[in-house]
Amino acid sequence: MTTRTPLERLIAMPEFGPLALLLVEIALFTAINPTFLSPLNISNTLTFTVELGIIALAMTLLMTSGEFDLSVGSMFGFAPVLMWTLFNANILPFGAAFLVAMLVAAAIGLFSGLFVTRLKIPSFLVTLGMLLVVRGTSLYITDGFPQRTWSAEGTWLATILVGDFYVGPFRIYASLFWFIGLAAILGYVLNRTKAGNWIQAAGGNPLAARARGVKVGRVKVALFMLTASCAAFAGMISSIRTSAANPNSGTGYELEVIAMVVIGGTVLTGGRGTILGTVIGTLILRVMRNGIVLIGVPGLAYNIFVGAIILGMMALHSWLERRHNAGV
Amino acid sequence: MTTRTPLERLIAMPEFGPLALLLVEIALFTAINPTFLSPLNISNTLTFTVELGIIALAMTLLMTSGEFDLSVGSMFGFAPVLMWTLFNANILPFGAAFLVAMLVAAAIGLFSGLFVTRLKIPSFLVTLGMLLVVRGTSLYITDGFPQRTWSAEGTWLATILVGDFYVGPFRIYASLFWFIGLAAILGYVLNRTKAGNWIQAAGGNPLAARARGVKVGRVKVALFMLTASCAAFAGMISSIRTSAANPNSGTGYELEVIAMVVIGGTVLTGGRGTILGTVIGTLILRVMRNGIVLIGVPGLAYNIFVGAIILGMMALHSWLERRHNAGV
Amino acid sequence: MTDLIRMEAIRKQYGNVVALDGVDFRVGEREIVGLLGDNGAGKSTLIKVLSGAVPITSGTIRLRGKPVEIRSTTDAIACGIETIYQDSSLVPQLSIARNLFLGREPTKGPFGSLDFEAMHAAANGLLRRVGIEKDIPPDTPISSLSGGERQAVAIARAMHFANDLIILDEPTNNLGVAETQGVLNFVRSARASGHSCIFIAHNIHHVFQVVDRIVVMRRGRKVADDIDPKETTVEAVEEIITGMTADGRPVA
Amino acid sequence: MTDLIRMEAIRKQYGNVVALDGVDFRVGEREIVGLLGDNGAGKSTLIKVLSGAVPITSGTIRLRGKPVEIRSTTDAIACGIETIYQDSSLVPQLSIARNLFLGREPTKGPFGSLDFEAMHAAANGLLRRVGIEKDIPPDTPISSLSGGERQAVAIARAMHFANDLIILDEPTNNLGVAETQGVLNFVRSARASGHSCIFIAHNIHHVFQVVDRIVVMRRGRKVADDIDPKETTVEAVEEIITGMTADGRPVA
Amino acid sequence: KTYYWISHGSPADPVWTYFLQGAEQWAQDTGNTVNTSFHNGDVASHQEALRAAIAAKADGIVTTSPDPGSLVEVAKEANAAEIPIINFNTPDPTASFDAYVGGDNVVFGASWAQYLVDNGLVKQGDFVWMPVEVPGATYGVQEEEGIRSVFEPLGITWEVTDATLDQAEIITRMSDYLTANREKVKAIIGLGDLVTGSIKRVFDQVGVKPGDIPVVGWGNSLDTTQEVLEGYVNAAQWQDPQATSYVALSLAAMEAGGVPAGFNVITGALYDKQAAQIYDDILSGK
Ligand SMILES: Nc1ncnc2c1ncn2[C@@H]1O[C@H](COP(=O)(O)OP(=O)(O)OP(=O)(O)O)[C@@H](O)[C@H]1O
Ligand SMILES: Nc1ncnc2c1ncn2[C@@H]1O[C@H](COP(=O)(O)OP(=O)(O)OP(=O)(O)O)[C@@H](O)[C@H]1O
Ligand SMILES: [Mg+2]
Ligand SMILES: [Mg+2]
Repeated sequence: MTTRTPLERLIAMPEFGPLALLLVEIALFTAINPTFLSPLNISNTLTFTVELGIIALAMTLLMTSGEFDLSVGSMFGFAPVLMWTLFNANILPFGAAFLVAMLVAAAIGLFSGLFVTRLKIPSFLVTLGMLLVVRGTSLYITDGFPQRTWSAEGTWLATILVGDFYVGPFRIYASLFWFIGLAAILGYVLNRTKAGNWIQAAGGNPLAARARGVKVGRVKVALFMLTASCAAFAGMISSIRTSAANPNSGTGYELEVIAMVVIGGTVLTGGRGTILGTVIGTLILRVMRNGIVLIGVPGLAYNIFVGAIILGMMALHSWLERRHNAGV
Repeated sequence: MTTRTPLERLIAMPEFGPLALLLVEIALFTAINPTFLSPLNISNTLTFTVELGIIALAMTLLMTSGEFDLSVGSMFGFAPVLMWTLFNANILPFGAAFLVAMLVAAAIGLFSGLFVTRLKIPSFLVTLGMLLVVRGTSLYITDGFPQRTWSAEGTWLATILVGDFYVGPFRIYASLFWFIGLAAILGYVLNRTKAGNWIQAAGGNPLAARARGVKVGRVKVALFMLTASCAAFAGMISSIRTSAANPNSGTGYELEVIAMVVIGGTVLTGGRGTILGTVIGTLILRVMRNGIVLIGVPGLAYNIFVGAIILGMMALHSWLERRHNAGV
Repeated sequence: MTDLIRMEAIRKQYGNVVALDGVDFRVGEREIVGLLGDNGAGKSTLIKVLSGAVPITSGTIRLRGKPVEIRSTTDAIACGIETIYQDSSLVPQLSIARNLFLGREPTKGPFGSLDFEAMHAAANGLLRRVGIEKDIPPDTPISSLSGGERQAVAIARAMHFANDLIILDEPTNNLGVAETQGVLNFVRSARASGHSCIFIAHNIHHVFQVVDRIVVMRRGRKVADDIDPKETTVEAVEEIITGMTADGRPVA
Repeated sequence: MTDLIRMEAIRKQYGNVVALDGVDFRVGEREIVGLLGDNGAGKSTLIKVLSGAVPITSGTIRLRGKPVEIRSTTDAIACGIETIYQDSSLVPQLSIARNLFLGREPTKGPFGSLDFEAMHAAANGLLRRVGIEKDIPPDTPISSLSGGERQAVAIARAMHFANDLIILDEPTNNLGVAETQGVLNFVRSARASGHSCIFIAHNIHHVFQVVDRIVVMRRGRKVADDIDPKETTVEAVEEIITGMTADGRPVA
Repeated sequence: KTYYWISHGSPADPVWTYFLQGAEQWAQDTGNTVNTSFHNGDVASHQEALRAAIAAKADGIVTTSPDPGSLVEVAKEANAAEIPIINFNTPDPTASFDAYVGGDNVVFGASWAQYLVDNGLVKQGDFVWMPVEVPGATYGVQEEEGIRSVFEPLGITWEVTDATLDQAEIITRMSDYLTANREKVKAIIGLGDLVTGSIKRVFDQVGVKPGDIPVVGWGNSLDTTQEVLEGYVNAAQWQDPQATSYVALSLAAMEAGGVPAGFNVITGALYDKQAAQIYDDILSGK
């Protein structure tokens, strides 16, 4: 075994492919429209990116353990609706309403998790059912009306969650720190703790893990709860920031979030996951959407470009992988 | 090994669980609202059911081989748009336009298949990208406008595809026969032919299959083409029947179709598939949607009920399975 | 002295297939029992019952005389039973060190961080103890090991976490000469340090080298027990296994 | 007479790991070659190269003197090479009969229907030929077979589709007494009917019973060739494998 | 010059293609660049697009409002950057837009309900069915508000149901609902173009003759103009979609040229059988 230079080690990392893709993408968009790298645009892109990113981080752990959750999008819409309903109806103060929404989300995650692990129903069906129930509930409790959101600004909770300030020309929201913090914690958990080892084992070979006394079911249930909570959290910060609580928000996020995780290198069938990869995957997808608007693609062709870029990047990725495997 | 009575053999079949669910469901709905079993309602329900069912049948084979296709919904919307555009612009006669749309769909399936098998990119990403490209393309070529569809009625092709007639009080569309025929053929292929053996092996243990000279890649590519073609075919029949060609049709069908296949008993990760199960799964989901409206659930609570019934039925299913395993 | 484990009238059906048909089986304290039998005899099923991997249809299990219910691997571990299965019990994506300590990871620091130094040091020592001479870095994923190297990792794990009862289902499969000696030495030392062991193997020579008592199964039944390897020959046992009585007639 | 297969200077790297380091290897017509070596020696890698499962880094392969490129299993099958891998080469969800005929299914009728009758009849015969005595219905899925029964199915398949060169990677693992004899008999009969064979096993006794020539590998290199089992002892070969020269010093 | 046209609508909703057409025609007529984007009611991505436009120093922005109150901040940012920002299609008086162009959904809703009442098509105690494409979307919610103001005092009840944006699914669900509630439903208000445009197909499938159940609702599609002409639909709402986009962009351009826009432009008309031909001609490009 020869020792490697740092560059070689970088190239050998599984996250190298996605990282290269991200850089290529940024370079391309900047070449076409230099506004792309303006502080305003960077701040703007980051804002929503980190909200989706928070869900993607939790989903990374869940997918590593061999399951996934299709209900995150509807949870993203449901939690803020619940919070604002409780608050607007004067049932609870703001902080308590926030807490209750988080608890309800965790309870729903618990329910999905138990369904999957105890009844042995594929997570596809359980979370698809849950998607419909949760989305339906937000519609039903609001009667379809968006909730009013005027009175959050300035409360200490709102400041902690989405307060914004300027760092030089960059407008930074507090949510960025939540994202970075969560990425650091979950990355640490996945790679360097006992829990992380159990998560990977649960996804890699559940029978073997169980035979070693790993509580595979409990690990998965906990991750379902984490994912649901993170989706609710992301939904609420997004709602406070955009001052909107619409029962429809978050529609379709499930596929986008899973795509972020998979592009980052986490395996769809479990056993291998990377938080760093997910951070990069999240950036790849959101930067792409921002860039497409910025370079002025016609509105109706938007989806064609998003799709074609995903396909193109995956082809590039596969080519990088192959070169890399052949090269060593 | 003791011999079994026919009843025991029926109960031991993997399709018994879904079948029992379907019967329970029908009994419940009929008890609440007897209109449920009226000829008008049965005819209505079957009409759209078989259109989705045609996609689910092809998807069953694809999923048995270990892959899936998220782009079927957008293909369902794209094919009729293409057909009517070619026809309305007087570029091609009706039959030829139909044929061209089928060929284009097959070509797109070929492309997805090659991407998945040659570049080794997960089918989730490839077909998600394809979903966006295909949907975007239908929007782009039509500029978002629905295509006009008035002039199909009465042509021989339209009659073959969606002609309707009455059998007693039942209004039957030709598409029902296409569905039955396809189910018979694909069931035969999957269970009783060499190709079926290859499909199951490709999903069960691709390495072992390849080592035996099974062209795993080619099998999968062929199934991607079949699935795309069936989605296009279903889209075109649906479009002729409803005289509408909206670039938006088919949105979200991918999850519903996969759910039909999974409820029927086909394994999400490949290796085991059942056409009979898919037929039952298709009926379960569509009958449920019809029944919910019929028993008079509040309009906005629709999704709650769909989701809750999916979850409830899965719980019942898991209970049946367990009893069944314990009982023998 | 009560036995460590006593299984009575164990019956296990898979659908219509009777895999175990009223088997009595016991393991004493500090005893190495060899479990032999042809393919499909029910050996793996019997030990899977004991390790909580499959539920029994009927029968009772006693641990040191007290009836116990073993419904899951967690129960088995609580009873002090440690198993190496015939089919893979490793997670291919994880490294050697992570597999070795799976479920019993050493941690350090306030945040429950894995103690990689301790894990890697222990891994190196263990691999050498099983007989692996090559230097394999402990962070190598299992998926890039050879068949025998994988088996060696599984054995090393059982060695390290030696429990009251260690079950080895065909542990010497895939193993080379040195590694096989490593396993046999380990079984001997296990007894010396107070453990019991069930040893399954088709290579009767290996069995004869280490066990105190041989039990033979055939088609889901126990056909011989209390065979002392010191008082019989490999050939005699082979005859029992293949179902030919000493005088050359088929048994069944 | 030219050799059936001649591999020259084969080199295979996995990342930084050199699994094969310039190996020359040949198999004559109607020859049974025993390939021995400790765990991780490179035996499986060598035969995977031959069966198209892994690409080589460098080296040449000749088939009856003509250079061939084996890039995929399809190429290998076209060259007449049939392999039973050490790790599972069966599809667990499929029945025994379907696995036996996978890739070469007999069909009948105008619609290419599988000929289940023929498949089941052949399956029954084959299982008996490998030494399985129990009646296992040929439509039993592989996933409900015992470890040894699975191995027996894999062997039975190789027997049935015997090709120019049959590669067996540790075929006797997991097998009971009768089944092992079935495999050894099969190898002998393969030579009689004109096939060649590469036989890998850690049980040197099995190897000695059937092969014409023994090749020994160690750490990715060939360390001995042309050993005639009739002119040496098991112990002598074991010494070569474990890397101790006859006079007791380590080699490397 | 570069203008941004940002819609919370869905490109799949046919009425939005007419809006888009207006924007494209304006771009052609004036030679300016118009960057268009659709956001499917997703507030976060809508805001992101607006901020991207501000970042790109657009010469002017025209935007719909995805939710009341959701664009207050962004509008201020545009004001601060001195970029003209015109609101169209869905008004939001709480945000500091420079002007509004479009209809008033509350008024539309009220006028449908009033039409049914005035023409004696519904009376006290009746039940009205209101299928909507996207429940919870602002337009439907505001229309329901208007309808409520007329029906509630009269004791007329109603139900909103989810029809989705998918043609085949719309027809299936509406047929199911009508089969189950044929007796109960005294009138239908289609809260969306796809829904109203599917009435003929649904009636044909369930066996309801044109006119048996009175229908009013949105009418910005050829399907609906035809239905009005054939008597399936009694009256339908026209929104002037192309004109709305065109005028909104013109206002933005006017402001960019230094003339402030200090007024709103209200569009829309309810048409019946007599007037339907005009709109049919517009829609078929005659
Ligand atoms: N999951 C299962 N479903 C149905 N039958 C099974 C299952 N597992 C094992 N069997 C059957 O039970 C019998 C005993 O299997 P078992 O694995 O215990 O044998 P074994 O003695 O370990 O054999 P080997 O030496 O080949 O490993 C076999 O006939 C096998 O076919
Ligand atoms: N996919 C892989 N990636 C990296 N290294 C590998 C891979 N496969 C095998 N190796 C390494 O190559 C070497 C040779 O492995 P090989 O499987 O050929 O050994 P073997 O002689 O068959 O051993 P055994 O008798 O244990 O089966 C081993 O050191 C192994 O760790
Ligand atoms: Mg066994
Ligand atoms: Mg090997």
